[in-house]
Amino acid sequence: MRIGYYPGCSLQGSGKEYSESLFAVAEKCGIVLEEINDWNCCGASAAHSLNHDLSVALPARTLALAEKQGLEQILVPCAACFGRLATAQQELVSSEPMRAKMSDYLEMPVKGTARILTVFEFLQEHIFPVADQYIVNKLNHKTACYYGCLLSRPKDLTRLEFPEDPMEMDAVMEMAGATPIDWAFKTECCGAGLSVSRTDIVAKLSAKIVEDAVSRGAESIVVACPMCQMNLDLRRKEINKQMDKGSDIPVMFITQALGLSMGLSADKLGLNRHFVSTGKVVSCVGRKEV
Amino acid sequence: MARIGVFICHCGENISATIDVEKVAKLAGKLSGVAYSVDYKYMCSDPGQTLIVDAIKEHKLTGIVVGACSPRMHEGTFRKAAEKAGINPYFCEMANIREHCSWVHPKSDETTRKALDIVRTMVEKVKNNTALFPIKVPITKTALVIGGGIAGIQAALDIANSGHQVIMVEKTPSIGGHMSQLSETFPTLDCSQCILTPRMVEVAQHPNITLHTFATVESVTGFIGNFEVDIRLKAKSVDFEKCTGCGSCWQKCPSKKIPDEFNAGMSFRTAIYTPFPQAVPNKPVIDRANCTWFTKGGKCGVCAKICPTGAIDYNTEDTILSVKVGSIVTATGFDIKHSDFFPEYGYGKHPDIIDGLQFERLASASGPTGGEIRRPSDGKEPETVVFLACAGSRDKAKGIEYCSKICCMYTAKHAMLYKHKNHHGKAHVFYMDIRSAGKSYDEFVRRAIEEDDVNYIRGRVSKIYEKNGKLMVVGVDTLLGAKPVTIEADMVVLATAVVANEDAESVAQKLHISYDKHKFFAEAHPKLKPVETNTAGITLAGACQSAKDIPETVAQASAAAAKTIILFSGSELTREPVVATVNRSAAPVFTTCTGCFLCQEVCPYQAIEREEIRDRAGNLLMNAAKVNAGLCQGCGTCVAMCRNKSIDLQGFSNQQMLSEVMGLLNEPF
Amino acid sequence: MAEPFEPKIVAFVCNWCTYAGADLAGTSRTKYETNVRIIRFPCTGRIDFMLLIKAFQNGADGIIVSGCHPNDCHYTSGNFHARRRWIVFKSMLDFMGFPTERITFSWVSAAEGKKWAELVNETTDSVRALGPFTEYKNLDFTTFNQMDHEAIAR
Amino acid sequence: MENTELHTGDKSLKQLVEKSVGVEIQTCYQCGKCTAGCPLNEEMDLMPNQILRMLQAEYPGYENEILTSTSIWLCLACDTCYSRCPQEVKLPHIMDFLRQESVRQKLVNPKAKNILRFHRAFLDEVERNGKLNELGLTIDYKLRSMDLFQDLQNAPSMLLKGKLGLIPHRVQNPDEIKKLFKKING
Amino acid sequence: MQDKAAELLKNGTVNLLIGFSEDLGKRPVPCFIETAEEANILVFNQECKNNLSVYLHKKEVKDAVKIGLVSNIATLRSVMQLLSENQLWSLTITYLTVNTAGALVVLSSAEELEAYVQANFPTCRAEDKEMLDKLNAMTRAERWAYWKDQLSECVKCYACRAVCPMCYCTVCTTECNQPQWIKTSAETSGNFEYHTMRAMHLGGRCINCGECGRICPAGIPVHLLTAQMNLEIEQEFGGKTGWSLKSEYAMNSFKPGDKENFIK
Repeated sequence: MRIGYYPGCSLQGSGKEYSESLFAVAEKCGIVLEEINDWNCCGASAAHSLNHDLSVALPARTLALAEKQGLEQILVPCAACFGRLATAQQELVSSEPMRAKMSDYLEMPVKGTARILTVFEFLQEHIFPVADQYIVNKLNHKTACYYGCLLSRPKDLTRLEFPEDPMEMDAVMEMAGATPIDWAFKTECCGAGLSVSRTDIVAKLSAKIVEDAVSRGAESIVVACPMCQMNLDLRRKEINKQMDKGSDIPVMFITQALGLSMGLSADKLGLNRHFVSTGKVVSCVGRKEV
Repeated sequence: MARIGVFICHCGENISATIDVEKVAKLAGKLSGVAYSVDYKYMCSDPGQTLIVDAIKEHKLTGIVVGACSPRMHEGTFRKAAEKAGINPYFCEMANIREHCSWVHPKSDETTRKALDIVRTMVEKVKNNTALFPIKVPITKTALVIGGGIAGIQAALDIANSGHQVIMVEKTPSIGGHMSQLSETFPTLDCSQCILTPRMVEVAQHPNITLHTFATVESVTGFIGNFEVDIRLKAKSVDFEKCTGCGSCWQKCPSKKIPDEFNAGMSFRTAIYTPFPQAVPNKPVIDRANCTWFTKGGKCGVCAKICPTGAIDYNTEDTILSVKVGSIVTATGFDIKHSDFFPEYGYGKHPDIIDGLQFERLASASGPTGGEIRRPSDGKEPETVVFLACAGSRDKAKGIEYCSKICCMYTAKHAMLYKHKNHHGKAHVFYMDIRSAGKSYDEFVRRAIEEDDVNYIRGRVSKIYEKNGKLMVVGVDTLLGAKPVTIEADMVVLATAVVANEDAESVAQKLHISYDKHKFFAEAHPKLKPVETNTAGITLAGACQSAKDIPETVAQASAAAAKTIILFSGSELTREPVVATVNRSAAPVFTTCTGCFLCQEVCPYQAIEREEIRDRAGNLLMNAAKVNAGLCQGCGTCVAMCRNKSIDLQGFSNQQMLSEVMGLLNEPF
Repeated sequence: MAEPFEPKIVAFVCNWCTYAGADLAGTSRTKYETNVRIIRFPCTGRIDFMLLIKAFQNGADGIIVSGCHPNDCHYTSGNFHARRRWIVFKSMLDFMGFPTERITFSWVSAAEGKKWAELVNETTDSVRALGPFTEYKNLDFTTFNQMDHEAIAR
Repeated sequence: MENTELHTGDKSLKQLVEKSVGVEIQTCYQCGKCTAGCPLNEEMDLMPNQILRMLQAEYPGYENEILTSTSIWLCLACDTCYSRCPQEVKLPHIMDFLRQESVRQKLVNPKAKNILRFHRAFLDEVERNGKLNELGLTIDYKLRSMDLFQDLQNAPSMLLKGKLGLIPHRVQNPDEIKKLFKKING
Repeated sequence: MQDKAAELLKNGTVNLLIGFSEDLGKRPVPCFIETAEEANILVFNQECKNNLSVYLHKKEVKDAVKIGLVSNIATLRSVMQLLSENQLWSLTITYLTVNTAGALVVLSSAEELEAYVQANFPTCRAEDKEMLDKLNAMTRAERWAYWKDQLSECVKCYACRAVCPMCYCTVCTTECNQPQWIKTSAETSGNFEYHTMRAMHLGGRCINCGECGRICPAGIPVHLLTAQMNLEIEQEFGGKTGWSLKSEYAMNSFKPGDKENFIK
């Protein structure tokens, strides 16, 4: 079964290492991802904040292209992009007028029937079955799996069994030999939407998250959203100002962690692109049990 | 040849003001089959009725039509009059020329003409009336009470004390229900068990009550006054005849780590057990699912060895007991949601987030902590306790839109009990509205707030999470301009929603009673028949119908008992003869019913049965529908369904209805 | 026509809701048109479609069928069965070319005296507007071509 | 939801919301759970449940107060409120609509201007290339917000770490996107 | 088929076999066979349109108890419907039919029957569909005129009823005279009454074999009435007639959500 791939803008920029590690892992497991030809930006929070139709039209174009390409399932790793595509899809599927309107805007037919995979579903269905034969290292350390908003809510889009206490990433990390901790801010919002315009707020929100993770003994934070990653990583200076004592806890993408456990090089996984060094985690490979 | 009498009433001015009653009476007299016609000022008055009685006798009338008010008003009155005159009361029909004519139309020929039409219509009907006789149904004067909670106990005692036999079925090993789990009761704070246990004992010792614990209802057939019930007596593995309840068996039983239902899972019990010390009967049963003997195939057997009277018998099996009863009181009670029902409160993973029943056990002297409020996780005395009202109730998103009714009161009680036991502790209550409409209920809540200094915060809680041993309760105070508040608590008590028992649906289906979308049993009428169900002879008591507190439950239980006692007051049960019948005739036809039984589906009362018609040799000749007059309520839906008119409805027969239509539309003059 | 046409309308109603509703209209002295005659059934479930045909055959110009609102049926489900019956009956008549607007279906509860009065007035007006129900009578008396012209003209 | 065709006319803000977002404002029973859980409740000038209450009450002046609030701009659409709301009120969608309405009626709160600027910069960048280029966006935004130094310290290191591409990504035919924007913005 | 029939009759699986034979006019006509020897007169081809299940109600047939029934798919469907209506309980029936591949199929139990029917379920007959569309396209007045024209020809010979396997009532409404529901005289209004009644009683039960229309001496397409009913009922409430062994009769069931846009 072909798997379509929608990188989204961040995965070509600030979130490069996410796509790098994703592809590295996929390749390792012999899985091919087909990028959607000429995809465009999903519009992110800007579009739905300012213009509803636009917030549907932008994802609709990408979905239309995917349909043209004959893709029946699309992996959308970026949480924000996923949110937008899934929301748009919901509107397209539920409303004939909306479909008509969009087809007219885009000057091409759009049904919005393709299945949109979260990174979790991708890992669950395509990596899990084959993973253990590739996993060579145990990432012996305590890790806090951070899901954020858009991968947990609303549950009719994200299809999580426990939206208030998801376990999908925890399972992956356990497979990678790490020890996921039980903590309270798994699904709290980091404020990414205001990352640039109200950095002060973002710092406050993110600080709470980092603080809770650290206070519970986590040695790394694992994420699946480029926004979350950028906030917790790039904004660490501001974040540390908000905490009594700062922290240098690294923030990795789930795919990077998985890659490490599969013995892929830090380079290949883009672990050097981080602002907060990921050395600690890399070094805990093969460390004895915690 | 029919001789019909027509009696037109003026009803003072009420009818005669707009209708020319003399004319109506005069013209009615000309109708074919009408032997006598007259108008009079007040037909329902004594002279009026005498007038009718005399006329019937004098003119040998075979039927009468009273042109007056609505049959819903005086049909009974005039049917009695007819009976008094010696004709079958069902030969009397009312022509409603007041509510449906004189009161709604101006004085005019049209109005008079309409009045005449109405009268003529009824004349045509009554010509086709037949003599009907009230249906007598014998009554088995034994009541079945399903459920041994306070509702069942109250109903059983009331019925038994009226001198009738009662069979009580309780699915757990002891009666007492949820009330036996409670510590104190609002609004008086008297100890629950102190007031309940005497009643439990009374039930056990009452000569008119047969108690079956550890038993369930298997099937119910029959109808009011004549139910046949199969009761499944679950295998107790203990011979109650021999057992003295000495208790050595459960002291010695090695499997001791079974979560204790009675203590809401906050302590452990053994595999052979009585639910609680004051259990009735106070004799143990073996919980086979958790007993080594049954799980590990014949290993252990300690209880059998230890038992001084040799009462243990591992080989007993479930048995079915068939009983005949005349009425059934359904008192199967309720359940509550547990903390794992709440994602935002941690899916129940925090031991110190507990539900109301668990708090009751903590506060109860017979509970796991001997009545001291200690938190389950580490046994410490909580310094700050947060109580959440409306936990799951009034929550459409969680599928429970309704108010659970008792939470406001027991939350106030809980806060109070906590403050009384931990004087220095702080109690907060998050609530949406305080619903304390009951005798000295609101005073009770005020007492919690004013005397016991409980902090009531109006707002819901969005999230609870654990942080360095504290529970962070993230809520809001909407009375402070929606101020977000986070309280660091040591324990959180959720006043979780009251819900129907998980087996409610199957119970309802066994009893053929209807239930709402939340699986609470449905009353026959929300206002005027709050105790009856749609199935005659089956009544409801307590929280199986809707969330109720103890006083309400007891009141309804007594009401259900009263309904039963009323039913048992006569030797037979008399019912309106307005019921469906399937025609029968002599061999070889027997009936025109073709036995397609498509009518069975439409009957809301399962009143249509299959009759096998056989010849002398016993060979099956045909299957035909047969109406059980005991169950039929006379809606007639089957009649309209029947393709070849083999079913008919007494009092509203095809002949009668068609004659009405014909009579109405064909004006003789 | 010299005087305005006054239609004959027969109302088939259930005893528990609509009949009681009509009683209420009476006790509250709500005035309405005189054209409707009520026939009382225990339940809408009891109303045989044949009776409706018979009524038209015997000169009714319009018919009202009314009972308890859904879920209010005194017998829990009689009105639900009736509803199905009417759905099918109505489309049946329609397929045969029968002017179904001469039948008005309604739910009138025991509390809706006012609704009953309005229902009667509305129905009377609409049937009055439709004119006398000649088609059925014509079945036996006029010749086809005549009939066709009339029909198509209408 | 087809708010682009919306004309205020004599409709109240409440009616507009209900029509365009398709939610029943009256279903909110003011339990405040949305506010309790909102990650930004400390920053907001009007609490989520207050906004709903004001919509319900429709007292004169409230519509302005809502549309000039900063709350509607601070909402991150993180869906915490909606996912926990006992009455299933789609607050985030309502917020979206209120933002758009506030722009339409030119009532945007000065304190929120930067947020609006950022959104605008973002969309312009998308309109230009069909894809977003963070460098372009950052510069564009800086120029609009005139807050030139915030964040700039990060840019070089981001470049170093290859997180900011200098050559902008584009869709094959940017005009196609421009056309789409034109159509929608009319 | 002849051999199989002979075998069944010989080994006593079947006492009476209802099938087709060719009359002199070379048209297949129903025939009743009691001995293996006669089996050679059996034929089965496209022309065998009759719905033989109607004979299952006849006393003589009932007395034979073990019946062999040569069936086209319509016949099988009506048997299904009859079973779901608790009829034919006294009979054990063996069904002989020919599948689309042209091979002989023998069904000896209700379950086999159900499986076969559901596997070979027919769609609404094309010619009927065509006529229905034509009628539904007309204005209502035109339809009224059409049916009036047609029904005025009806002489109340009740052939439509006699040939219908679903009309198994021992006493039909038309014979009910206490009260007299249906005008006995063959006036058009009475005919209208009769056919409305019949359509209402068969709607949701009729299996569209079209026998009633085929048999009508006046050539009235009465089968269209029930065909239309079935279409409406299927759309509105789902369920197919003659599909399942358990009753799925639309008219004795309901859904709280049934449409009521026509109710004030």
